[in-house]
Amino acid sequence: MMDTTVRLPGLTLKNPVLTASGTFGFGLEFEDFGDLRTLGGIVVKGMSLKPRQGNPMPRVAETACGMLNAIGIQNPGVESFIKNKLPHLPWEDTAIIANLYACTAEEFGELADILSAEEGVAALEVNVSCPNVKEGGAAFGQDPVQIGRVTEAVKAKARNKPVMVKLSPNVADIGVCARAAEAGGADMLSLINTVTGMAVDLVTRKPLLANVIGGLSGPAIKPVALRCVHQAVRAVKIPIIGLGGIVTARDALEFILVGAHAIQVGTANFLRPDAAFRLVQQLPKDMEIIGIGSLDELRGTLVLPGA
Amino acid sequence: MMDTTVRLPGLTLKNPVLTASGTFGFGLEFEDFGDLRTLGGIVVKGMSLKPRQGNPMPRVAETACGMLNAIGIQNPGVESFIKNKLPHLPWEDTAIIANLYACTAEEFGELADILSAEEGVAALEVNVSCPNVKEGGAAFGQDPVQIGRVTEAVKAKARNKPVMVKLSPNVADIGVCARAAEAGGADMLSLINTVTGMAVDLVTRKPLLANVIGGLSGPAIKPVALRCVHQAVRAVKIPIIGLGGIVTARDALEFILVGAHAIQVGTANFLRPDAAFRLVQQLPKDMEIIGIGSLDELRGTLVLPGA
Amino acid sequence: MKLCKKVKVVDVRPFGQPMTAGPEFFELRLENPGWDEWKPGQFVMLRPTSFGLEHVWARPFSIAMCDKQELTLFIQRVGRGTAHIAALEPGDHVLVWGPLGTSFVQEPDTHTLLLAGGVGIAPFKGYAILHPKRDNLRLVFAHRASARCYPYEQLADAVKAERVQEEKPEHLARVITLLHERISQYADGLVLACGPAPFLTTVRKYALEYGARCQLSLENRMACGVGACLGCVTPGVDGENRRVCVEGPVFWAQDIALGGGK
Amino acid sequence: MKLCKKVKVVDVRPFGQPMTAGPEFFELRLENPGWDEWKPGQFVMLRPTSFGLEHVWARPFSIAMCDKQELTLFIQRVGRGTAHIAALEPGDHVLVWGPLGTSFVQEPDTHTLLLAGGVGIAPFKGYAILHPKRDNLRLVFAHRASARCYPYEQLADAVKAERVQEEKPEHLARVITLLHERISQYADGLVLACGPAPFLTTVRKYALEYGARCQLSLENRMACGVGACLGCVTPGVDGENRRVCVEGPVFWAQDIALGGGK
Ligand SMILES: Cc1cc2nc3c(=O)[nH]c(=O)nc-3n(C[C@H](O)[C@H](O)[C@H](O)COP(=O)(O)OP(=O)(O)OC[C@H]3O[C@@H](n4cnc5c(N)ncnc54)[C@H](O)[C@@H]3O)c2cc1C
Ligand SMILES: Cc1cc2nc3c(=O)[nH]c(=O)nc-3n(C[C@H](O)[C@H](O)[C@H](O)COP(=O)(O)OP(=O)(O)OC[C@H]3O[C@@H](n4cnc5c(N)ncnc54)[C@H](O)[C@@H]3O)c2cc1C
Ligand SMILES: Cc1cc2nc3c(=O)[nH]c(=O)nc-3n(C[C@H](O)[C@H](O)[C@H](O)COP(=O)(O)O)c2cc1C
Ligand SMILES: Cc1cc2nc3c(=O)[nH]c(=O)nc-3n(C[C@H](O)[C@H](O)[C@H](O)COP(=O)(O)O)c2cc1C
Ligand code: FES
Ligand code: FES
Repeated sequence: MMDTTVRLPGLTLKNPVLTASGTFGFGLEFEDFGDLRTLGGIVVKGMSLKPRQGNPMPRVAETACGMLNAIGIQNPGVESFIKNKLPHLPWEDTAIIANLYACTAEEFGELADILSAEEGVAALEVNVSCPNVKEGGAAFGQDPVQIGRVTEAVKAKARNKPVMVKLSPNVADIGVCARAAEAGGADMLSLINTVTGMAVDLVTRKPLLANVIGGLSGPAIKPVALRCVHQAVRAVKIPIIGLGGIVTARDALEFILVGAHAIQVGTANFLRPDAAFRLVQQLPKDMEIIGIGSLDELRGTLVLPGA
Repeated sequence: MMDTTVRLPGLTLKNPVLTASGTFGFGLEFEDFGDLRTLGGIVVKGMSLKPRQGNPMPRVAETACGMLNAIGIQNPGVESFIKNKLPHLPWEDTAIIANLYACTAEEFGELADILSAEEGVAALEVNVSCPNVKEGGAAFGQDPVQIGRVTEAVKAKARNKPVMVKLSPNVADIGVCARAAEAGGADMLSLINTVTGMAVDLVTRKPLLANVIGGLSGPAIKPVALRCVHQAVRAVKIPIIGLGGIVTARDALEFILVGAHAIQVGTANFLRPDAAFRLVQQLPKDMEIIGIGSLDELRGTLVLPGA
Repeated sequence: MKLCKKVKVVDVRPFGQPMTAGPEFFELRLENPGWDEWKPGQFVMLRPTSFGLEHVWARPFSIAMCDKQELTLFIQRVGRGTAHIAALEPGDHVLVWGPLGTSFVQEPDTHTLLLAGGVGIAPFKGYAILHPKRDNLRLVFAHRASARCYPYEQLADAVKAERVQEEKPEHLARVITLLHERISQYADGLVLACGPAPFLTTVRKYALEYGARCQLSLENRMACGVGACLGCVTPGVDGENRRVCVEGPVFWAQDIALGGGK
Repeated sequence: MKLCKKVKVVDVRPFGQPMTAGPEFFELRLENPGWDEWKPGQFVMLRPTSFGLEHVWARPFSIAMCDKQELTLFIQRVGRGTAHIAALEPGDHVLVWGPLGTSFVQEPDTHTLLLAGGVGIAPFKGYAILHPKRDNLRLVFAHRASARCYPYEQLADAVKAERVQEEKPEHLARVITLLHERISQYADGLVLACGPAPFLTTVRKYALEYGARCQLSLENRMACGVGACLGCVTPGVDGENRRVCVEGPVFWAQDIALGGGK
């Protein structure tokens, strides 16, 4: 048997495959397509203190090997999540990770306080990087000082729950942001969030998103994501969870080769709704093909020239 | 007859289609595939004062809807360009634009001095954004202060030749960089250069580029490019030349809709060597289909929500 | 129970056009993916292998009909994605997940008006076939391309049907007039509509005006088709967004606020 | 004069395997793109329509043979790109540009040793056919898969030929021994080689050792194929990079410094 267990600070995953926030709903949407309990974890849709309707439509557009979204964190609010979603999730078997969205460090703290009290929540992921929403995320995610402050605010209220800070790639130096989160007390990092982008319709002469600018995701950004993970791994000591364009088990293993502890599957869930489940199935097979018996044998073993 | 003329400061193009530096050699490589004189212009391979062999191999890799390169500005040096390439180029019919690469503002000034003395050179494009070469480009392109200094140095020696500063997308705020170039005296801007990225080989456990990190180009980055052009158009008054992932005439028109004056065709030249020539042919046809008689009717007419 | 299955293409049959590759209007017949049940109005997400990584979304299509052997879709080629689908050949494989979303109500004894705009005729094929009292059905079909491009004749054989063609923008008025007239006759009946957004907006207006019970099937852009991405939403009259892929595509006209967004 | 042309697939013929779709080794026969001339050793860039935007590069292949009617390539499926090519069917269209690069010298009266590793046998088919004095040719073919997977028999019918299979890593020694022995016999002849990089490195070593005039055909990754991108270069002995697509793929062994890079 292939060992795919991943040990993270305060969090053990049966395998390194998480689903990415905003691409897997609250998990329940995918119950017909696979057994949620086979997943390493589920990062649920970003949530805020109050319900949000998100941005106006249209708010998704397909691009070459990718897509743009400007959903604007539509969500039923944290209370509704706890009441209506969490009880139905298999949290005893699979790590349920809450994704926190707020516009101030104080609100982030409040969210952390509420969510960390829940037995069913395994960890908190802090979305300081949502590029879609003008009033908040973008500014945080591109400013190391804010990243540090938000991380501290969440950690202060996170009780025993590990905190994972999700970084934006839309910065000149991801290493600086990674160090800011580490210094703020983050237990781990996840990266990358979407790359800022835009698409237009020649005929209507309008942007394809009502929000004009949105976040690019999917295979198109995998090279950007691998680069960011590579740089972050070298910048900090805390574990890193890699995402961005992962579709196959081989993609996932590439992130682990570069040094990631676990990975998240995002846009691939739209390519086919059983993508994450299939990736979990395929992973041990591909590990065997490349000749490794555990992820530790691969993690961070990237051979750099001259090394 | 469709009017595709583009009037830029000190530079009139018969059509808005330029070929992008590093993707069209010195133009002569493509003579068998089309008539160079039909192009609006040719931006030749980046050149430095001294010949450069560039980075070690391998230095290109294909990715989803794109590619990575870390050529490292291999070039025969500016003197060899002037002696061996320029005389063979149809510079009386098509704008030949020199792409300048250097590691200090002084060297940039020297290059500008040499190239601006050449009748056959129609304009200078300043590559402050090459992400491939550790010793220079990257630092410049991500620092507005350096962008300003380099622009000034080039302008000071550019004689009557217009100067176009090529911006990197690997920054938190492209508007700041655009303004820095404008303030430094740039006559126009071209954007975007490549997006920093990376790819690895699971079997060899090595990066696919010997340089580890390279620049992502091709359709994958078109949304990033459109977004940057959109933001730059709003940040400065000088004309903008858009590039990044353009393959078809419709792609080109999208950039013009967003506000670009002209465009460059890069990675598409690898999809097929007649890509730029075909784009020139197709452009008036697509202009007719979308119902415009000149590019001015389209340029910058993007309808923003609430406007 | 929704299923995600790789199934074989049985046939690609162009409508009203020579049997060439890449037709504009065609019927796509697939192996039945092994569904227990489905209802007219529901849809599938379809992904041909040739999408590769270039297209990260599957494409949504109404179920035209599904029996033990075959799932039938009726498709108009409009862009790159449907061009890939039009190029399919018997024996090729496609990925299909479904049946998805809500369906049209079936009230055998109620006089029911079916309003189809263009390819919006697709779900009404199965609706008519499976309806126990077809005499109670009446179809109005508004279309741009020649009627032969659509499965109109098949439906006209089964139910009372009439059609109106909008070849030029000037013809729009006669479409609207006909919709108005027919809906006014179904104030105590049921009005079911599927077609482009402006068509549905018109239907909704008259249905609300005459107090007809009315359902509309929406065609928003979809990324996931299963309620996860929140990319397909349409605002309800209460201001709350509804996911077209889960709470729709078939909505009661009075519940949703049409006209905003694209 | 190089041409970029859309041409029709005449046939996809698997070698030594059942006639299934997506074979691993196959001969691809295309319409002649209308070339004036070509020389063995030259190559083409090939791009099937199905690459769409997902693959931004065409793929380089040696010209196995080209006559008035047809251009023939011999291809091994190794990754996603060649998988698309293996799935081609007669009548499909592909984009081809060429003929590209340098060719093998032809000296009718010189004893010439052809050294082919795996699919590196491709250019030698045309070389042998077009050679005026086939008696002066001798082929050594080193291969991993069964010999039936390659056009070896065709060549063995035309010229003196022998082969050595490397089924397991342990067999490498016998390949090297045979190369050594044969090259040593051609010190005053011509040695032409095409195959994977380690194969060429070995050939180069012995050729230089025995002073044999020797040409090597390289297979670097290529983006443009026409000398523009500088992605395919190989360092010369003088430290200057040479573009494999223009100054190569066929180089004189003493001019290039093999062994560095991947
Ligand atoms: C529930 C549902 C049922 C549908 N049923 C059918 C059906 O039975 N038969 C059929 O032919 N089509 C149907 N459609 C529409 C079909 O999904 C789109 O035409 C298809 O996705 C377009 O893909 P494309 O890549 O060819 O077009 P693109 O290249 O993506 O776009 C081409 C043009 O079509 C528009 N477009 C893209 N997606 C949609 C969409 N989802 N709805 C409306 N316009 C769109 C774009 O804005 C653009 O103008 C349905 C859509 C939905 C949501
Ligand atoms: C001048 C020249 C002539 C060639 N002639 C032939 C020929 O006649 N028949 C034939 O089958 N192949 C030939 N090749 C090799 C062929 O081009 C590659 O096998 C092909 O491009 C791989 O594409 P892919 O997308 O299937 O592989 P990828 O998915 O891109 O890669 C799969 C594996 O193949 C390796 N690879 C990719 N490209 C190349 C390359 N250019 N050379 C060597 N390894 C590569 C990768 O590193 C990887 O390990 C030639 C190459 C060159 C440069
Ligand atoms: C439709 C959509 C909605 C998303 N919503 C969120 C969100 O609510 N919170 C968050 O942190 N990231 C969100 N993301 C970003 C993804 O979690 C992920 O970081 C990004 O898509 C890159 O991964 P991918 O390329 O695998 O999709 C969203 C992405 C998409 C496509
Ligand atoms: C192989 C290659 C070499 C390049 N060399 C240069 C260069 O020398 N100078 C420069 O300014 N940009 C260079 N670029 C960047 C392109 O000019 C262009 O900015 C980038 O590729 C984005 O456009 P595209 O997506 O259309 O290719 C190079 C790009 C590629 C792919
Ligand atoms: S398409 Fe994703 S929620 Fe409806
Ligand atoms: S492949 Fe581009 S220079 Fe050789």
